Amino acid sequence: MSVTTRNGMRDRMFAAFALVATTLLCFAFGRALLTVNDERIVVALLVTLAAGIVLAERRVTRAPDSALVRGAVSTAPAAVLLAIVALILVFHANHFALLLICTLLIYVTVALGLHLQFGYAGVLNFAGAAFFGIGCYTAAVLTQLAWLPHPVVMVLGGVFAALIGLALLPPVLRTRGHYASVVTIAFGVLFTTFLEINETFGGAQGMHVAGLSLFGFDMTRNIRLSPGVTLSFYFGYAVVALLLAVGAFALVTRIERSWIGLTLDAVRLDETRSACFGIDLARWKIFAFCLGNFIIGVAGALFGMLMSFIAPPNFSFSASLMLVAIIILGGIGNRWGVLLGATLIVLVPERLQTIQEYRVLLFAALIVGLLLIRPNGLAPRRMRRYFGEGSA
Amino acid sequence: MDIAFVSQIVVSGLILAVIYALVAVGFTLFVGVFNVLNFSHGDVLMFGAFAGFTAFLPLAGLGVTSPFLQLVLVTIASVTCTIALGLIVARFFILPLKGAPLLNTLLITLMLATVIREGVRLFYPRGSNPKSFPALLPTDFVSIGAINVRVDTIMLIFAGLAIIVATGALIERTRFGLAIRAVAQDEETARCMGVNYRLVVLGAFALGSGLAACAAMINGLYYNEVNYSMGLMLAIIGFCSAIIGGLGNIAGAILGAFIFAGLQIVGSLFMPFSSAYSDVFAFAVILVLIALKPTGLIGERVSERV
Amino acid sequence: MTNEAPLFESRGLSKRFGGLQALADVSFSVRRGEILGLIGPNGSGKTTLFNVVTGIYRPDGGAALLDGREIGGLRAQAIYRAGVTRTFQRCRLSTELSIFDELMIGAHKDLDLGFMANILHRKAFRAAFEEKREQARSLLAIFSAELAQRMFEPIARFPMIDRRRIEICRALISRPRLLLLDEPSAGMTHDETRQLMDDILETRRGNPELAVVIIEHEMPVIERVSDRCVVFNYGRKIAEGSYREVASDPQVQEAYLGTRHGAAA
Amino acid sequence: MGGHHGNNDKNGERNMLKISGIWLGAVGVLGLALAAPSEGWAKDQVRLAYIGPLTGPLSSVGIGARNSIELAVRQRNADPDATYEYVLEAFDDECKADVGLRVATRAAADDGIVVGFPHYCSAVAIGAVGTYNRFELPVVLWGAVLPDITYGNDYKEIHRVNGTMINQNEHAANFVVDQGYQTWAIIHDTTDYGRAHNEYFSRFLTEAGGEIVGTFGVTADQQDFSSELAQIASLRPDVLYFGGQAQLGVRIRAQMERLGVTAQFQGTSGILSDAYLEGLPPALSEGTLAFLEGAPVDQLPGGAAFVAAYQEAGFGEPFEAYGPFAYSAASLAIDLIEEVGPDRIALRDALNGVSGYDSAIGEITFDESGQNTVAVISTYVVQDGQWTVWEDSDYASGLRSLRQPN
Repeated sequence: MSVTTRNGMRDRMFAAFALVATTLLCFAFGRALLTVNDERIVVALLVTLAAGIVLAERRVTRAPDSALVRGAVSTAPAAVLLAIVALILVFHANHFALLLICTLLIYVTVALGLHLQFGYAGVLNFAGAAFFGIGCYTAAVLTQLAWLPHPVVMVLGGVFAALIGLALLPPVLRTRGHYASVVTIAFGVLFTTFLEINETFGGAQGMHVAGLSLFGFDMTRNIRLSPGVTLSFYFGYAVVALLLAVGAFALVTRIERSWIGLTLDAVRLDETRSACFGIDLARWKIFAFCLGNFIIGVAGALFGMLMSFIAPPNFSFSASLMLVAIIILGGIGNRWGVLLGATLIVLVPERLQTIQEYRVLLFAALIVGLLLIRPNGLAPRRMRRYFGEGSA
Repeated sequence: MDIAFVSQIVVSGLILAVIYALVAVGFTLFVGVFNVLNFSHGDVLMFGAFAGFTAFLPLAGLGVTSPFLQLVLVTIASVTCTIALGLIVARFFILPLKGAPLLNTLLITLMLATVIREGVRLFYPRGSNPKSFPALLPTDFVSIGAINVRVDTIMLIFAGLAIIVATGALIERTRFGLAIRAVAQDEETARCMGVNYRLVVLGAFALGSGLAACAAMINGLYYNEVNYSMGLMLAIIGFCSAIIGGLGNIAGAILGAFIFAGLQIVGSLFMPFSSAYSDVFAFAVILVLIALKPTGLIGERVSERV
Repeated sequence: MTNEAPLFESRGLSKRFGGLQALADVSFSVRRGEILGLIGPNGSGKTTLFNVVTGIYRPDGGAALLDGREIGGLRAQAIYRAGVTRTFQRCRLSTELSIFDELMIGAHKDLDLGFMANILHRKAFRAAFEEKREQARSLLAIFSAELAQRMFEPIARFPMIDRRRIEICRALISRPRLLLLDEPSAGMTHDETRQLMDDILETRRGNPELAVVIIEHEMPVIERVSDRCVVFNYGRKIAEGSYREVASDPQVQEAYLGTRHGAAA
Repeated sequence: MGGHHGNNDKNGERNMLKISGIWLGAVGVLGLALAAPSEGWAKDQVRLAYIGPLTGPLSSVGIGARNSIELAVRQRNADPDATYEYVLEAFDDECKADVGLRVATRAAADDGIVVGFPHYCSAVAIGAVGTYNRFELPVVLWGAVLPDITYGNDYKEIHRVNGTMINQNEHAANFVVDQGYQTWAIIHDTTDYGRAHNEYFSRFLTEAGGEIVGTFGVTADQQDFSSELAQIASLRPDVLYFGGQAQLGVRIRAQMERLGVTAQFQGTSGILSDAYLEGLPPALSEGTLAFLEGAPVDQLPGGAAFVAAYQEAGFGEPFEAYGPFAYSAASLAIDLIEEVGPDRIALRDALNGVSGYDSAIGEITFDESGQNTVAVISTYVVQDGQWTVWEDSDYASGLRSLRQPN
């Protein structure tokens, strides 16, 4: 008994230490990445990040049972969340930093949707940007209806993305393996071409989207809390984007830690085997595809309101490829990798202006190299656990 | 609708069909020998078009002024460079992925396509501007009744068809073609029979890339313009053609290409608002076709049903 | 074995692939609690029969009856739910999953896949999970105590014999009525095979009604475990009876034992 | 696995020390990185933003404009009497609406930037004006010609020194009708830019007595124009009017001949760039017409000085059609900053009051929408692979002639 108590206390101590340390580290890293102007420091930060990940991963795989590792892993979600909240608070008046945080969080949400499709069910979706666009355009059209509350608009963005995705399901379900990807690619091309020529949705020119207003807060103007304290109007967006990302992350985590997650894995890994054990392949592919598109669509609606203006090139095939790049870089099937991938794809080009023009080339080359050297991404997926660390 | 208009549309549709077919045959070859969806194919083609364009620039300065000689030299340059790039892609990026998950091979070719495209855009002098591809064929018009067509258009269509027929003969009649078919049918058995597998794969990539170069030349000579972004759409269309025709099947690829071009023609003739809808129409029909016939019009039949 | 109606009956099942008649008018039956050996040279249609019975292929003719109910032509999922499970000639395990996960795929028909039960009611899910964990642990323990202990490790870490065991446990955990074993001894030594067979027999103690059809090339294995044998050649049934009866059948010897039995004996 | 820690306790403790060391070290390094002053320019620096195409098919115009603004900045920094030191930051909008909005937000959200000189492409500008208003960043446009950019809103931040396509198309319609043509076919891209060109040109052409036989909208990345051009061939117009940018113009011009369209080709200010000339062999580009607001630059005293200074500055690229406008916009804004200080609101109000300012493109007076009224429109024609002012060309002198009306 006493041994258990001592271990329990020590575990709690380690966990508390890990929580504080990880929070500080993430906060300091995020703050540096958002504010440092010297590109050499940005590069140094990124190198540190890469080294840190490799070290941490080695540590976790070598001693998965050590109290510290378990403490660090079990408190990581809370630490990352705390760090992001702290960043939002610190940058409450800094438009540009908040804009970057919002964009990052929205892309994290989108990537979580894709992660459900690619990483779990193995349904390839190379039209992610198109479903994102459906969310945006839904917001653009529906925010014109003044009586419709904006949270409903966001949900509807997801619903429309899922519904339009349904139309794609017959060819997706009937084609095998990577040929199914062609279906989504063709759809993505069809979608952008359609947007460009049709007049109803602004054509090639694009559309204005009204700003978000939630519970009486109009998020198009700065909010003056008191003399001297002004919140950037992006502050509200950052809060909503954070809630959305956290919600999507929690959902994906619960799915992974359940029979549903297991079933999706089974579908991806071996269809014949799965069918022989009663798994309805179509049902679970539909589930993952629609739920993923729903998440992407909701994120899209928020993105539209954030940007206030949307145009078809936002949703082209190359934009879809960048989304896929997020989940590939992070490590397919690893929901933490999504955060890493999004940071690389969204933040780095903004902070390294030098590479701005070369960013697409660099990321494409990076992924080619990664696939050759480290086919499972920067942070490969870990074994499923049905409950938090320490239980099973 | 007047006859001159319809005939112009049909002729330009034929050009498109020939270009798509040359691309689609490449896709189908790659799927046959390596089961890889090589999306870099379209941008390898674009590279070939730029190689041809670049080769043309110094010719006049070197005193080569005969359009025929220029055409021969430009074609040789384009085909050589395209085959070289295709072989590099195959040898260093696709062969090493033998046995890797399908997603990885698919992604690597998609990203390679991006690397090639962005590379040309950034590193070719003023690479993002459209380039004026020379008109090296006679530009006179011939009239057949009310129909007025330029001679080079007809020459290009026939050249393209001849290349397709020759490729078919190569696959059906030669030892190399036999080896490709053997590998496509059953890789293990082909190896046992003494076929050099790597060589056949590389050969198929060389052949496919060579056909892409031909498509690039026809494209350049027809539109008299090349640009860095021309490859992606050709890749998507070429691959859709190969899929609806039935993957791994040369005749299917050609059939698919003609169907796709046909859909575009029908779209531009009959879509009420704008001919731009023809692409939307074509892709929508393709999606329906894939849903109805997932293994293609002339496809192998999959017997496992789960 | 007192029940006269057979558990499973194949009535003239046929399957062709293009010009190849993989199964031709195959009829036989399996009684409750019986172990039936299915033998025949390579390519004689044994695995094809499994694939047809489990719904991977649709039969071209004939009927497959489970407890008098037609299951031929049903989808694989429905056949599993009716109580037929199988193992595969080449292990079909996802080596990146844990043993427990792989077993839960086998137990799929007992899992509650509702969105509420999995995502929202985590307490209830935990109870279900713990029940399943114990079930998996006790089943694995019959085969190997080590497997039961290391249930949450990836399959990639285990050798071939353990993978066979996992595959068999995956097929057993849903308490099927008919189990189809496709060459369980492939890639294993004689001792390992013997041990595995003992374990399979052991599991039947808790489930005496379970009928097993086993494809096997190791004749001593067949001789030891099977109650009856069916012999295939060129997609046809050429003999049926006890091991001794079929072994002495001249047709069988000509087709099969002449080449194979000598090597195995 | 559940619940047991195994035999790693000792290792765990040792590791903990090690790892916590690494952790604290990392936090320390990051802390130092943060302690370093991140925004370290001196007080008298004022940052200005150029926002326009630096890459992509329309980049030649954008680079010319960027250089021209840079020239204005250099001239002022060389002036010892200047109160501030000016720094130009260049943002690339690639002439794409999505990229443009992103960099516009980036520039506008950066409080250190006092004024922006944005956009060559109307399609980008019309999407971004709302952002400038939201962030209260005063901007002076130098290129985009869509009227709605200034007239379609009541944003106080938006000003434009170049004229709109309204004046351009009125002049163009009268000019071509005077050449004796009677029938037109129109191809325009489906952005606001192309659509508005179509609208204004059609209106003024009909008023001037021309007849439009067909109008076709095409997407900005369309490759094949067989369908449109074959229809136009059977309509046999005298002139093909194209409302769109250079890259699309190149494709249409190249495919016209093949499909039997022999009409005179007439573009807008959108094709008035080197990209159009580079994409076509001289035989095809010869005789193409285009129109630009403002007098030819070297015909104004300020303009001639600008041309001389630009050449002396040794930029690698030509200043192109809109360089003088960009230069004037920058000079104007810098003069006002010297007067009212580097404050967005003050500068905005000062810009709104500009009247009779003398610049390289003539006098600048903003109306209540922030629009400079430019009366003069110039006609350009391609002669031997060069854009040439109509009055100086062989066409005006009668040595060469445009395509004859059918």
